[in-house]
Amino acid sequence: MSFFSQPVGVSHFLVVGAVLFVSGVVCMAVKRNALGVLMGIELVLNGANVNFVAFSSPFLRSDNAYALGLDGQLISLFVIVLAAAEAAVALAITLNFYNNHSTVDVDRADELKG
Amino acid sequence: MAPYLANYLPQWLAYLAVGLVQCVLLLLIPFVGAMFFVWVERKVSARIQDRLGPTRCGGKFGWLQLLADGLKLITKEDLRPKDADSVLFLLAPYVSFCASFTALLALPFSNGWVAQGLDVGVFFVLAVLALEVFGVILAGYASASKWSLFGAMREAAQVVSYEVPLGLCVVVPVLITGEMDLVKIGQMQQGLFTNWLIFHDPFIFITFWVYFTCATASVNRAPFDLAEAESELVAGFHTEYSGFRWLAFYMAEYGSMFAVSGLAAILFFGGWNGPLPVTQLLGLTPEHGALAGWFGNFLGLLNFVFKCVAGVTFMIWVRWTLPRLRIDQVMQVCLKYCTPIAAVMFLGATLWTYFVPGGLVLPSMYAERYVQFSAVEPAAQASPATNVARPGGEPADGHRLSAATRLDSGQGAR
Amino acid sequence: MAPDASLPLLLGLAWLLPLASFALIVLVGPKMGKAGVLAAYVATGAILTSFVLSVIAFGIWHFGHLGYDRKTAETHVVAAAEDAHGSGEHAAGESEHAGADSHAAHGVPTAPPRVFTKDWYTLAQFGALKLSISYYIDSLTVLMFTMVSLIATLIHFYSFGYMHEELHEVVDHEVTLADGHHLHRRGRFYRFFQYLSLFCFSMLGLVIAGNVLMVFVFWELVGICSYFLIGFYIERKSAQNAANKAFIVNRVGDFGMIIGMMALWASLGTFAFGDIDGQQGIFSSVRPSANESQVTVPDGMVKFAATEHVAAGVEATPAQISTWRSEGYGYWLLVIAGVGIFCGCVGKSAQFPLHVWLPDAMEGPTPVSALVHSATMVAAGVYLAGRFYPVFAPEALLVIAYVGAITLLLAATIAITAVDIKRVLAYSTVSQLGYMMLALGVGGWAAGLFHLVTHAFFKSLLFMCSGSVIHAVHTNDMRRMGGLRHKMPWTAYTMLVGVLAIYGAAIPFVVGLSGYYSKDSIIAQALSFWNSNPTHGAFFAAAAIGGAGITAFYMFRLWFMTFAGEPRDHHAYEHAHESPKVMYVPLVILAFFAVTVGFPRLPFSVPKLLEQARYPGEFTAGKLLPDLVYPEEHLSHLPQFHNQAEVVVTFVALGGLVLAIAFYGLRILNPAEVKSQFSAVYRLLWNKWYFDELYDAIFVRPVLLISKLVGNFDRRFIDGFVDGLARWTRAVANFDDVIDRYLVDGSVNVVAAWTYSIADGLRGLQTGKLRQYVMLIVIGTVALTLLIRWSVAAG
Amino acid sequence: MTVHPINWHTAFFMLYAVVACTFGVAVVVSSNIVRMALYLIVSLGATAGLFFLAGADFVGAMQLFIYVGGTLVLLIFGVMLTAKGPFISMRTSGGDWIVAVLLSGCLMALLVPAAFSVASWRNERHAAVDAEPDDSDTAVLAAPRTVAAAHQPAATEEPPAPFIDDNGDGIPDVQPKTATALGLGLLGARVDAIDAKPEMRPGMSGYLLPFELISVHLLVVLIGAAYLARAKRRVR
Repeated sequence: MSFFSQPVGVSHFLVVGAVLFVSGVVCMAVKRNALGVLMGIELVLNGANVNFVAFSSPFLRSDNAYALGLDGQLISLFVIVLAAAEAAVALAITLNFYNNHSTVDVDRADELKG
Repeated sequence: MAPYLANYLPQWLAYLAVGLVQCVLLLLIPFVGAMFFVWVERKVSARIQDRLGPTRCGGKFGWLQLLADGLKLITKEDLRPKDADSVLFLLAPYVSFCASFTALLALPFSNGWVAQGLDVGVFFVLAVLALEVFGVILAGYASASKWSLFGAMREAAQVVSYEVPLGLCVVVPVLITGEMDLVKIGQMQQGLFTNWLIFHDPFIFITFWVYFTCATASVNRAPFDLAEAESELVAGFHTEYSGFRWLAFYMAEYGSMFAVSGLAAILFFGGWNGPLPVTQLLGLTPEHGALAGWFGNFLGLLNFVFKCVAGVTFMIWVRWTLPRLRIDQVMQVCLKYCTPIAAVMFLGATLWTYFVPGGLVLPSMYAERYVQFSAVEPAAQASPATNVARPGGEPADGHRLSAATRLDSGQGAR
Repeated sequence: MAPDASLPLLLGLAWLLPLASFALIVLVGPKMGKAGVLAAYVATGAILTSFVLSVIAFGIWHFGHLGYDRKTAETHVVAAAEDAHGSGEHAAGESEHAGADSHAAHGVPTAPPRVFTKDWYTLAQFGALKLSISYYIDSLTVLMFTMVSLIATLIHFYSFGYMHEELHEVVDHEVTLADGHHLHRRGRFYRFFQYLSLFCFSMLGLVIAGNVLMVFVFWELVGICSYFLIGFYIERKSAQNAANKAFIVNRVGDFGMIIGMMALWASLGTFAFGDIDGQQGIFSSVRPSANESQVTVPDGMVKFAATEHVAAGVEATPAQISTWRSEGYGYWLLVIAGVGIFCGCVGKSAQFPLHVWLPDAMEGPTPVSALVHSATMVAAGVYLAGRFYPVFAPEALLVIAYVGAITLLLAATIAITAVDIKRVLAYSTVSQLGYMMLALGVGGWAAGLFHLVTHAFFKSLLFMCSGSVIHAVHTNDMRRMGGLRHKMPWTAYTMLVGVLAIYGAAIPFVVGLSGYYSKDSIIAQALSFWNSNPTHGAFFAAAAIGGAGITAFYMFRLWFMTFAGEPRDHHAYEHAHESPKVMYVPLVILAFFAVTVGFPRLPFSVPKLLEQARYPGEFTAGKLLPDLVYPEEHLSHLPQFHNQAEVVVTFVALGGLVLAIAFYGLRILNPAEVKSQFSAVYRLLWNKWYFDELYDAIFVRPVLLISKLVGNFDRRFIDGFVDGLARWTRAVANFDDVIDRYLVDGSVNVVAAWTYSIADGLRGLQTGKLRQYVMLIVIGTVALTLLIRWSVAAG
Repeated sequence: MTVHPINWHTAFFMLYAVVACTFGVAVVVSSNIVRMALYLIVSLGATAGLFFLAGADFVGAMQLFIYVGGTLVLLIFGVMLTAKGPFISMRTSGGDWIVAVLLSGCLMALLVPAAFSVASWRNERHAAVDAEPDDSDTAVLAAPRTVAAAHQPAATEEPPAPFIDDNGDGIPDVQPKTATALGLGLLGARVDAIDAKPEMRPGMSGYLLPFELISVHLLVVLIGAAYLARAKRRVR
């Protein structure tokens, strides 16, 4: 019960961010489906966003004077918007890839290998 | 309400009870609302087509028909195709339903009567309403039927496209009021009906019609109901559904119709404020006692619900009047007409507010206003978001004020 | 529209239309109808429109100056009628005089302006140097425009007929190829008209130009047109040589002109003739109204000449300047400027000693000779001298007079022996140009320009007639002609009109042909000059009078040899025929003008117009030659000079005529006998005073010799040195090659091989597998973080 | 040991965090692309809840609206277009999995300790609360300062009071609303720092330029995406 009675801090958010980030990285690493890779990227960006928001929050740390403040939130906003843009382009690329190769397997996209 | 209850109950129980009551009240809208609107739709369509509509079931106007319908649906066999993705198939209707229900959370039904007042209410409602499409897509995919998939794909394309002009339209009232809090937007339109935003300037007047078109499309109603085009796609995304799951989709649809109508009412038609400030004239305001305030708010609620029902009825009227568009025409309406018009209206409203006296505030002036506002009216800044989680009783007013003032200075020091 | 707006518009349009025609023909000439025949219509239409516009401008000018001019003229006519010598001739002369007076009275506010000048467009302005397209329109400009465009129009029509051979494949019998065949080439009909259009544009531009620089540009443009047209039959060696000769000889003259321009600009800082927008032009600088428009050395020239008296950075005071001016500073510069500009005129107008190109220029088609080398371009030299008249100091005028007189005699004598019909006319042209220069040089400004106009008409008539003859008999040699008047009466009798005009036929004191009036006024002015300058005047008067006689002789010699007597070459005679209508109608029109253009009694007679353009002010005595005094031109109308001139010129010309009839008409005297008796003189004249040989010996051969020497030096020493250097370089390069190949390339190759093998090894890492890359990034991140943490901990 | 009342903030954080992490991991584990997308939505939605908890309500709504609403609809769109039997699940070899999990385990092992490495990030005020249960806001700041303390201005006569927390639960009584401040920040006026430092005045530290850059970037990206994904007409 004492666990639930403690206030959460930046660290807790950071751990969630880390989990999401690492999930995303693993997702990128193991998914052969291009869309899966995309989702991994989304997870990674989201994990980063969690960190930004956590650092910006005025409630989560004892030395609040050093919080990022609104900058963190602004940056996370930009990240969100850029992620949307990135997703649009990535999807377009995937579609193109699919049109050309009839597959979305990223392992098949190795025409530039050494 | 919850802090008040917490004086008598354990804190968590108080919050839980209040939350439950609010949820139940809100659930009435999709449940009862859906049944009522089905009945309305039948009657209206019948009148439009020079018929009588349901007359047999239940005495006057066949009003028991809606109960009979509901009963029939609940007792129907719950079918599931063999090849369906079972989890998603089961989940999909509830995703849609939850989305449409959650949108109602941030909708103020009267002055301050909102389940969860949000600083960014407009935004929240739009965001959550957009999630409804997930259920549709999942249903379409999980049904393992090409009709369903076609319907879902159409719906996805349509909803995503229409979100652009819809967002642009919604921004216009937000621009004029400078607020995203639905309660505050409603409060600003108090008084005579000329205070309603739709009469603010010619641009927002046009914006309303664009908004309504886009809203109709985004809740997937005729003439934009491509996702369930019976003549081509059997029943679209819910071809394979029956019974209560099908009912969930139905309730989601009517719930979101109600939600977008409510949003329209607040953003353009004064929300809970009547055309004449009757409640103010009669003194039915909180200043004259809690009961008077409560009663005034109740009148407001009736007002608001009337406006929503009018909006939904209007949609029904449209459905039975206009033929269905082709999918390419749907996209054309969105991308070639609605979006440019909305953009131009946005520009026009911006210029109007800038040039007409009392218009738009420049960022720097806004900043000053913000600082003054936060110094003078700190209580207004209290975000209800934390109400749920806040234990303990409500502190004394004086304490709150001083605390807020210190908050301001504390921020300044940073 | 007021004349100051309408005249520039009309004349500008008239000027630019041929340019448009030229551009059009350049772009689409070969595609204009069959063999470009439409080009002729385009060019003719353009110049015809120019002519119409010029006539309108003429009318505007004339009526703008009418009341004013006629009133003063009438008073003088009345005065003249009351005079004891009140004959018609005198009235004409007095009207000239009246024009002069009227100009003196120009201060009257109602008087229309003598000149319109303004910038059309400023091309660039570099400090004080302003390059602009400007116009300078006075009655001379209007007159020249009308004259040039009229003659050009007629010649365009004439060329329709004359150049018709060029419409199809041409066999040039004068060009023999290496294989013994004659040259076959495509017709160049359109190109001829293209050049004519460009020429018209250039000539009109030269006339309308408002500053020296623009004059120079169009000067060169007419030069290049002349080059193109002389070299029209470019395959003929003689045409090539003639074109080159014309161009190079003109360069010599232009060199002088550039010197003159530089002298003017460096000291005055402007190129403009008149005062434009308050900026003082050349004319008003040299002939300031403050000094009663007398020749005055401008302040700029004085300062320029007296630089050594002025300390650096100090402005000379007006008092200093006037002191220096009275001491004669800058006068030399003024003389040099005048003589320099005149050098250009010498080149262009084929004056001695640069007259050698004009007879050779007869290689061009005859319409070209008529238009370019008699009526307009060569006249441009005289025109420019006349235009620049205010700037010439008395000494410069004396130079002009001498050059003109020498040219006059020289060319006239050569013409006596020439047998090529066009060359006779060419020498005649040179001689007449000499007349004009002489007139200008002895102070007869109006007389010289008057002769320029009349000469343009009768000389183009003569040339076109000769072209008609050549067209008929296909030879230039007069010894193969004779009796042609039976075959081609139109040509013969129009040419006779021309001959009479140049001869100056008249009933003295009553009426005469155009040449009579102009030549008469020149001789009168020469006599007047003789009267005031006994030193120089005798020669000029003698040259003018003698020239008239010689002219009469050789012109009738030409006519008789061509049209009279028995045909000498029956083959040519049989083939001869009258030219088509399109050719002889212009002849008739020109003949009409050759007769009438000189009439002084017309309300818009040429002398009156010229008087309107005369720059106000009087001549002063020369500073370097103090006894050189120029008489006022209207003094030449005094009976003592005028009557004398009329009588003398009539008799001298009659003498020439009688001699010609004796030799060639009645054949009382045998030319062959005279030839053998005066064989030395004959050879001298036959060989054109040996000028070509002289120039060959003085300029051409030394230049060839020097170039050969230099060439030898170049080949022996410089080439040898360079070759040696090259051989040495090659040896070094060979050595370098070895080093390069083994040392540098070797090392580079080794590096490349390393790079290749490393890259080959690393290639395995580039699997193209996205997921592996992600893993590598993760590895990198982890490793980097550990490294930093470790190093921080260690440090 | 006293039983402390449940800190509801923490409880909701736990709920959202567990949901976000679980579904995040589920995205990795699942092999069905549509399921993955669904899990991702849930994970992102839960993250939006975390944002609300952290006081970033606008960012949370934005996350819902754009990330969940926009991005994932696009994703599902893509899924639909390419959802044909063989592509729904593409197995990855076991070796890849092992390597990936090992490496990401390393990464995790780096990140988690790093998250707890700074004391002030842990928000351990309850220690003070434990010591003095009836504490007021002045004691809150007795929490240990490590790195941050070194950077504190020398004159610390007035310790910064970050927010008002009368009941010591780490939850502010008054939350500033962020939407207006964010909007003004995007327009170039930093109202949250308006009288802090002269150089933070409007126009000096706002995000107007990045905002415009992002807008243009978004436009370009949309055009580019439309170009890339356009239906190519076959040349006959």
